Order: sequence, then structure tokens, then C-alpha cells
Amino acid sequence: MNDIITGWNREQMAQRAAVDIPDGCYVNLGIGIPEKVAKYVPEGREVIYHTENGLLGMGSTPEPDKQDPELINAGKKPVSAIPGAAYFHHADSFAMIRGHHIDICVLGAMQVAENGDLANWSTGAADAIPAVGGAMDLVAGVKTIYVITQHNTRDGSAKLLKKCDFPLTGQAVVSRVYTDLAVINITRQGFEVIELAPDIEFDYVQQRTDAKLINKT
Amino acid sequence: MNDIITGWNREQMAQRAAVDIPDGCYVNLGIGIPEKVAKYVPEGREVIYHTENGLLGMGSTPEPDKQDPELINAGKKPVSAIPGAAYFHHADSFAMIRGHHIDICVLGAMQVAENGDLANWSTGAADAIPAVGGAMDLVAGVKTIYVITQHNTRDGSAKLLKKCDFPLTGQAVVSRVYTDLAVINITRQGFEVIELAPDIEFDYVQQRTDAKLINKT
Amino acid sequence: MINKQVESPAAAVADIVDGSTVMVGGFGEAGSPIELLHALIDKGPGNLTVINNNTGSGHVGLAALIENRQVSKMICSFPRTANSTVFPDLYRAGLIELELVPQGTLAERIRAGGAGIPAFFTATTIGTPLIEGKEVRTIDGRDYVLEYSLKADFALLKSHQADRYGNLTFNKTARNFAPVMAMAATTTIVQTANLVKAGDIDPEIVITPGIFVDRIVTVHDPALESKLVAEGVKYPS
Amino acid sequence: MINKQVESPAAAVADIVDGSTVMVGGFGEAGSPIELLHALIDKGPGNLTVINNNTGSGHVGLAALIENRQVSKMICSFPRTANSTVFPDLYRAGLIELELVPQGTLAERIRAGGAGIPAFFTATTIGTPLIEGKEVRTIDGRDYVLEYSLKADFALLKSHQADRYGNLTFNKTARNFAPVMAMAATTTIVQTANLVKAGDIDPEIVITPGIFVDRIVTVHDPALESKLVAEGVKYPS
Repeated sequence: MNDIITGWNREQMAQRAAVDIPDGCYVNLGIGIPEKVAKYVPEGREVIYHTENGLLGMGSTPEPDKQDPELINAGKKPVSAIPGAAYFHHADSFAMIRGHHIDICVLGAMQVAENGDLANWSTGAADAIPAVGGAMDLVAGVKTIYVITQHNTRDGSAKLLKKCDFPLTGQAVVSRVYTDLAVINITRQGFEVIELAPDIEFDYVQQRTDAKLINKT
Repeated sequence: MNDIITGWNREQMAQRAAVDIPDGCYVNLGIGIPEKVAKYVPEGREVIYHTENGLLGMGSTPEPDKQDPELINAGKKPVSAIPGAAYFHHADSFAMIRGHHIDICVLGAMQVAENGDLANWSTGAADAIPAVGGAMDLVAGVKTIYVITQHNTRDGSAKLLKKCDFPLTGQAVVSRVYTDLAVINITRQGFEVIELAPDIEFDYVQQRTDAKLINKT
Repeated sequence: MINKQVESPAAAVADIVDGSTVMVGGFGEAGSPIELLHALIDKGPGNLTVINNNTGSGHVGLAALIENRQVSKMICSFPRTANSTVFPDLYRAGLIELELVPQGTLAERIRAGGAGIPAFFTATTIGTPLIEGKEVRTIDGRDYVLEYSLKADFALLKSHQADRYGNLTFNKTARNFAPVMAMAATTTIVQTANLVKAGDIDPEIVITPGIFVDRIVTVHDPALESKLVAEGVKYPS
Repeated sequence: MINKQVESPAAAVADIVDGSTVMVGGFGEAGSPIELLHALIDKGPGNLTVINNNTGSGHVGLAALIENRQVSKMICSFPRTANSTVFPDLYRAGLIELELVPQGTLAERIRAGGAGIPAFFTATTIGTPLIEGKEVRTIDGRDYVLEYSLKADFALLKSHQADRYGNLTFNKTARNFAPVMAMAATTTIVQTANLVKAGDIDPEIVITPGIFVDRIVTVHDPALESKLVAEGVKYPS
């Protein structure tokens, strides 16, 4: 496993996920790589971004002189509002989430299991400060959950597993995982690799995964 | 009981109740005599009227040429909005009611029991079309419930009873009853007459009530 | 480009079929989507379950839909009305079913349906015959009844303004049930008097965000129920 | 004449005592009522239970209240923060209690507290350690957990506009928890940048109706948390 091959970089992972966001969708993007998805949605598609702190129709990051510290996203970064946006309070915002009105949520992950279980909020370590934010609400309520994550941790351990070790964010909630190495669907049969990053071999991905992969490329 | 003595008329009943509406209250007025209470609130007091169809800060009936068929009260009659009013949807409106934010509600009644039980929505007759509207929400949620009613039905039967015959709107909810004959508090001891209409004797009221009255005049 | 406009009330209701559950906005005539209701009469699906606070008045709008025998069940808080015998006559004849729900519980059950809350406790109806068959639980010393959420296949609503995304504002007390019904229906259909450009409605004053709306149809001068009733109009004539 | 204005932040928080439960508006710095929080530090009550989405940042506002050891318990969804070690340090030392609640459940529990709903079911946290000790029920084939409402003795909020009745509007995403907290607190205290005449806020665009508000204090140029943090401000200095 020392023989590291470079797959997709962070931008390319976001770009690959963006291809799968259909026209007209309502989408919630998590903090980190998922945030980058917005800038890669193919031309000709209109997608409406929801940020759970209370804005539908979130636009791009404004120039520093146009920023309002009270117009921020869920990651607490300055954003803008598109023409046709709407502000609302937290109970209404999570009614959108819990009530299955958001079409797609793209999240980061610590671990994903082959049945779609997601762990992305706590390592379960004794001295960790537990913090969950809106992640459990999102995975319980949004119609389709996509994950973008490095295929492995920095120390090389697998993040795609038969079963998660970390405390769960939600059970059987993830539909698809975009990693630096592959695009992987979660099906009743388990992880199905539907696409490999350039120059990445299926066996290379399998070696870096702690569950059986099915090759559907 | 043929010897009918006239007590307070409808306007006077409303006027008497209005005296007990403190300054600064949020008040919901039912259809009928209760609606009249608003015009008799003593000068120098500011009271905010809530109508459960979605307006806080309900004002008086506008001139016909100023009426909007979509600005109505719970009785579906045209009203106005005071400067400082607010519109909201039904779930928010009943959150105000159910969440104990309204101070006083003044309602009509078919029957009131000495423990404060109220029946004002159905005679229980087999061919009656049941209709409850917001009455059950109001009695369950508003802090103080006052009733304005004729002391007796048109055929002379008592409306103030030991126990209601008709299906209840709420249990032990009424604090005070304003009738054409008297003002009656509901206490742990039962009905306490605290004031009699001019020329009305306590015994006269007792004869027309199917429960023991306590004289506190 | 997202554009939820459809060309006519008829097109807007074209996929409402026999047996659908339909929420209809309005409290009395305030907010009643008359033109959508008349399109639904023209289209003709039957065996509908309709959720509205009332049962309409006269022989137009919701009352006409009921009179046309398209409704097998009403879920409402106040089915009696001063100027319509349509519902009472059918109800007494055993030809229409009624689920009577207190107004606030009705609004909250609809809001719950839209907010992904399957059930909640409320004190409303405790001590009344309406709790029959329902679960009661004491919480912090007070009794509450468990109520389940309400959802619908369709909602028919009337708005003041709308844009192509489906962002809505309402006129005064015409707002009533519309925002929660928009959340609780699979397909939310809105007639609007004023279609405006995206961005013309300040994001601070949007009442119903477009995510809850599926179809917008412009009806410039919506009929007023009270005027039609006063004129003795009957639909279909 | 109804007039909910008070003359200063100090007067507004004067009756908050040891052991009170206090809801604090804001998501990060958006909507954070810094001046009211600093008045609460000056006043000094301890053993507070505080409800907020986060735990503040730097050494001002909510973080300063915690650092001043006035808070014995936080109820929040995301206590970690990039630029504050105040809560983490106290938590690791066992000196402050934490009730971790998912953000949407937190908002809904507060809304329920204000709406007279003592408890409701939600699917959020099913399959996670956060359901431990809670009632789970299957409704229509899906599992849900029973969550109870949250109320408070006081809410401290920041608004954009306010009138003497307490009608409020907010600035963009500063709205966040304020409307539901206003409903759920016995005494709701609001700092506003703009006090306007009754009637200056269009009834169609009032976000929080005055019935939910008890006290208004004008703070013309509220401090910005991020600016104070960048400047290294510590309160009390």
C-alpha cells in the first residue's frame, strides 16, 4: 500500500459529483469538499442551494466589501442570496429537511458502511467534544444522500467498511460515495464501483476498502 | 318563573365584561356578544385583539368601501388591522393559542358547569352537523376563559349547571361567567355570584340556576 | 431554468385523479382558490378526500365540488355554514363522510405533515368526545392526546404574488392555511393574481419559499366567493 | 399605551437570577445579542442553563458568559468552535454539562415549547447513540424517537427592527433561532438596532409578532463578534 497513485483531487471530486446534480434540484451542501460542488454544476442547469441556518437560494461568496456577517452559510462563512431567494427561521428550515423537501444533500464522511450507514460526527473518543450540528437531521430527512470523501484516512485506513466503528450519524442513508479513487453506489448487494478515477485500477480500490466491492465499471 | 325581570341587555353584558379586561392584554373574542366587548374597553387601556384566522391587532369594522373580503375575523366578517398589526398563518396563530400566549378569551356558551366545564359546540343531537372551529383549542390554550351568555335558554332552562349534558368543549376551563343577571366566578367551591344586575335579587338568579350559587355580592 | 408556471387552471389540475387527497386553502372565502376548484369540477375526478377548514358556501368553489358529488370525505373544523346547505344535506343523507378536527389541531397536523413530524401531543380535545379512540398520555401532570400528521396528494392554494420559483406572498388573512398546506402536499398548485420576476419579492418577506410549490397559474382577477353567492351563481351553470 | 421599551441592556436583564434557563439567539455571530450577553455578565447570575446552537467564540458574548463560569449546562447542537477553547476546556475538566441535540431537533423542540406541544416524534437520531434512553415507536413502518419540548425563563435575542408592541424583523440569516425562542421563553428580551413607530413594519412582513416579546432595548450599533474576536477583545476586560 506504499505505492500511492493519485486519483481525483478535491476539485475533481466535487466536479464529478456535480455532474450528478439534476436540473431544478434543491440541494444542501455540507462543509468542506461538498461546498465546492456548486461551482461545477454543468451549464444549463439551475440548482437551488439550501443552507440550513435559514436561506434558500444561496449564492456564491461575495467580495469582501459586499459581505454581511449576518448573511452566512451553515459553515459560518459569508455567502450571498440570489434573486428569488428566501430567508426563514430554523424550525422552518429543518421542516424543509425533515419533511423530505430537499432533493439532495452532499456530505463529508469519516466512515461509510456497505449498507449505507454513515458516521461523520464523532470518533467516539473519550475526550472528544461531541458536536453534531444538522448532520443527523439531514441524513434522516433529505431524499438522496451523497458522500464526498477521501477513500482512505491520512494514515491509510479504510473509510469504506463492512460496518462503521464510529458512532453513526444515520442508518442506511447514503446512496453514493465519491472518493478520490472511484464513484461507488450503495445497493442491496453492497458497494458497487460504477466509475474509476483515471489510471486507477479496480483492484487498487478494493485493496483500500474494508468491504467487498462489486465492479460495475 | 313567568315573572321575567330584565337584567343587563346584550350591550350591557359586553360592557360589564369589558371592565375586566386589563390594560395591555392580548384578547381573543368569540362570535356574538363577545365580539361587542372590544367597543366597551374603558378609555386609557390598550388591548390587542387576536383573531385565530391569522391577525394580531384586529381593529374595528371598516366602512363598506374600505372592506377587503380577505381581511376578515374568525366569524368571517370584515375587519381592519391597526398600525402595529401582524398577519400569520394558521399554525402560527394556534401556536399563540395552544402555547398560552393569549391572556383572555371571551366565548359564548350553551352550558357551563360549576367546575368550569364548558359546552358550546354541539347539542349532541343525532342530526346535528358537528362543528367545533377553534373553540376547543382556545379553551385548552388561553390563560383565562370568560363566558358571556344569557342566564337561561329561550325556553327558560338553566345554562349554569352542576354538570353539562351536552358534549364538552373543555374540562374545568371557565373562570368567570357574565350573564344578563349576574357576574359569577367559578371557584373550587363552585359558582360564586360576585355582582348582580340592577334590580336582580340573588334568589331570583338561584332559581334560574341548576347548581348551588354562593352569594359573594 | 426553473419555471413552475403552467398555462391554465385546467392544465394545473390535470393529474388529479379519483381517490386523491386534496388540501384546499382558504378560511371562508379568504384565500379560496375558486378558479382551481372550478377547473377540478371540469376535470371531474371523484371519491376525493378534501381538507379545508370549512365546506364552502353557496353553489360555487368548494361547495360546488361537494355538490357535484366528487368528494367522499371532508376533513374540517367547521362544516356548518350560513349560506350553504350542500354539505349538511349530503351529510344527513349519509352520502359524505366527515372527520371533525379542531381548527388548531387541523393546522398543526398539516404543519406536522409538511415538517416530517409523524405525530405530536396536544391538550386540545382532552375531556371532549373527540378524543375517542385516541392515545392519551400525562406529561408533566397534564393530559395530552396524540395526533397524527396529515398529508395530501395535492394542495390547491391562492396567493397574492408568486415568482417562477414558486415563492409566494398572500393577501392579509387569506394566508391562513396556505403556507402549511404547501408544505404537506406532494404536489402544490397555486393560483396567483400577480406573477412577478424572480427577485421582485424581497427574500425577507417571502412567506412560502418556492421549494414547497410545484405549479403556478396566473388568474389575474380571481372571482370572489361572496360576490358569486350573492349573484346566485351555480357552478357548473 | 403598550410600550415594551426598557432603557438599557442592564435594565433588560435585571431579573435574570441564579439557576435560570436562558435561550440565546444566534447561529455563530449572526443574530448573537452581544450587548445583552455582556449585560448578563455584568449582572452576574450563575448556574444558568443556556440554550444556543453553539458555545460562542473568542472571549466575548456567549463564550465570555461561559468563561465567567455563569453557565452550568449548555444545550446545543455544535459546541466545538474554530476560535474558542472556552467551552471545550471546561467540558474536558468536567466543569460544564452538555446536552447535545441535533440542530433540527433543537429548533423543533423550542418551537414545540412555544406552541404548546409537549412532545413530538422525529426520525432524526434513529440508529445513533443519541436515542439512548428515549422512547422509540414505529409509525407507518418507520422508526421515530419521542422528543420533548424546550422552554426557558428568558430569551435574549437580536432583531433588525422593532416597534413598541415588540413586532420584529431580522437581518438575513440572523433570523435563525430567534422567532422560535421568542415563543418558548416566559420573558423574551430583544435588543434592536432600529426602533420604529407602530405601523412602520408592514403587517405582512412582521416575522415575530409582538405577543411573543416582553422587552425591547435599542442598541444602535451592535458589536460584531468576529470583529471583537479579531481584535482580541476579552469581556469583561
